Amino acid sequence: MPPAGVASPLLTVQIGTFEGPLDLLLHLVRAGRMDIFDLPISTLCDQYLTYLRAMEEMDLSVAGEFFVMAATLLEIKSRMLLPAPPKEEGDDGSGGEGGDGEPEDPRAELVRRLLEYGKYQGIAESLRDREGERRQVFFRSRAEYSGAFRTPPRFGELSAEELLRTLERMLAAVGAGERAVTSVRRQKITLRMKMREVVTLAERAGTEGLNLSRLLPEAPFALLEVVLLFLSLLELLKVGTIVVAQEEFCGEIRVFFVPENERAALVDENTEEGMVVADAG
Amino acid sequence: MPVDLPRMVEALLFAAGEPLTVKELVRTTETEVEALHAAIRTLRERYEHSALQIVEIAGGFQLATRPEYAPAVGKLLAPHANRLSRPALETVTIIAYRQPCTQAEIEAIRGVASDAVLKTLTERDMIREAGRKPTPGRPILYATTDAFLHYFGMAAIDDLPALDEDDEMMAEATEEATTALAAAGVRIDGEESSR
Amino acid sequence: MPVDLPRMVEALLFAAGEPLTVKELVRTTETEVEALHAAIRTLRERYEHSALQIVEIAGGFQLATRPEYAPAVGKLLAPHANRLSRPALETVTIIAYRQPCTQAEIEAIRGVASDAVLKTLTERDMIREAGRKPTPGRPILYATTDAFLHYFGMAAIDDLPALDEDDEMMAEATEEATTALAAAGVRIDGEESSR
Repeated sequence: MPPAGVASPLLTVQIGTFEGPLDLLLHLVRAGRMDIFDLPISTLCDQYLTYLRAMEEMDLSVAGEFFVMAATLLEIKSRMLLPAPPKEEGDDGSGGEGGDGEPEDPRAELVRRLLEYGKYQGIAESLRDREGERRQVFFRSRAEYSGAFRTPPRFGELSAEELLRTLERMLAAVGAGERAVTSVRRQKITLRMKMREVVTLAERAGTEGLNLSRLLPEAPFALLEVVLLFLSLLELLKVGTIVVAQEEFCGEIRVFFVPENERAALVDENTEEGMVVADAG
Repeated sequence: MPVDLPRMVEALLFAAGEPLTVKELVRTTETEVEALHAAIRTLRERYEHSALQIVEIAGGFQLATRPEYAPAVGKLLAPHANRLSRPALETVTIIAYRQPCTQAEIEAIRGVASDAVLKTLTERDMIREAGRKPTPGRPILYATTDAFLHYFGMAAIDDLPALDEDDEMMAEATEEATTALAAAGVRIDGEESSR
Repeated sequence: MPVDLPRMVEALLFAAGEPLTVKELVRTTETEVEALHAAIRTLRERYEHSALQIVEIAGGFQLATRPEYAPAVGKLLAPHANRLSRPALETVTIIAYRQPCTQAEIEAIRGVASDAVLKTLTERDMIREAGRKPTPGRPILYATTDAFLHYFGMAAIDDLPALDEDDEMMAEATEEATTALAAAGVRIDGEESSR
């Protein structure tokens, strides 16, 4: 690494990347190689105000905290210029805690805050490293559980009120009210659900395609479900989300998912030569 | 330890958590199909002494536990799997409030096929068959069980909290749905005959 | 191949998909704590030549891929959630060291308003509410979660690097804060032993 990182810190740092006044001050202290235990408050204050002005000029919305800190810095600066207050009790008026005994350095509180904040910043950086290391490692989500191991239901696992809430929720979803509207809406939702299922399965099957028989519900099925399946296939074909192919008479019908960026093209090809198999290479 | 192809496949199968096709594996590892198959063979040998195995499933490969460990895994996961799913909860709610009722009536309210859920609920002893409805097709009637009462912490079915509004709402909703479907040319009451 | 304890643990760690505590493992395998630790050691040896590893994280053990395979796995899986922003990282650091602590305490250290960042951290499950401080206004106290430990790959909260206490001012400030909190009935330092 190049050793000369000190060069002109004021110019190299992007304005507006500071999280708050303490962050900015710490930057100025470090970049200016200032002694934090004997802060050159006048220099620090000037640099801080320069930054603040630059931020304003660039139309960055400067948070109120920055101005509060500017006032604090100016106050400290002025107090540093005053001669040490006479040794009188109760008249100290500095607002600091050095009430009894020797007067407190006006910079003390600021230094304490900078040190404390700086510590957490340092640790945050080391956590940033851990974050990076951790991201190199992958875990696995919970395995599918088949339910092959039945355990007896536990007493009172759910309350009876849960049943009532469920009922109310369902009734709200069905929407007891204008009958025509209700039923139409419900059917639409169901069809949409079926469509989503078809798309998900077809997409997962990828370029291999999905056998239609896999989409059919199992043996004692509800007629409604089959009807909805075919309605959704028709709809999805129409909008080009899927294409279907049957390679031989009475053979398996296969469903292919069409990625969004290939949809328009496919519809054209479709009209020209019948069946097209998407190849998302 | 070098990053070799079998281990790369191992990491992928582990992290994916679902079957990976040869195509996906070839693409991700940037290798040839034959090399990939060889890698899977090597990996299978390495896993011979493991509780895990590489299974070929649904057109892909997947890492899975060996059947011998199913009891242990079941003991760990069953408590989570044990809770009623939302569809199951909804279905048993309908049955509880309307019992005895048919599958068609349940489906008319839920708006989705309920075969699987009725099967689960029967297996879990939450519902039972309670005769047949004397309508065409003589569909099965379902009712809740004592285990159902137990699960929901009730002493008797009378402990079911009452719906504030008139109970007719529910009946009305069912009727509406049935009518609408009938209008759409879908007959739902007769289907039970196939069972 | 016999069903031995290390393999049983292997199957469990694989299937769980989240860190399993020693307690959970002991209960599920019906064994003793020492035997379980021995099994984990054996398993670690067996996994020495694997792309996978057993990590101690968020209070438990979990199977994970080794970092060398990150490029391959990253190519297959959707990338991890976004990294924490700098404000979020700093805020969660402060909470980690001073927990439980209030928004006002955090803001006093950071010198900026922290509403938004606390919301983000809560949404990302990094922090949780841990009661209320018994002071006027009863402000919410925040603490870190297991997900926080997991996110940073830590086994327990005392994996955090030690706060450098050598300069007096800092130590003093911490002490002051501790005393103040202790006076308010909040314990912050004595908790390390529990994990």
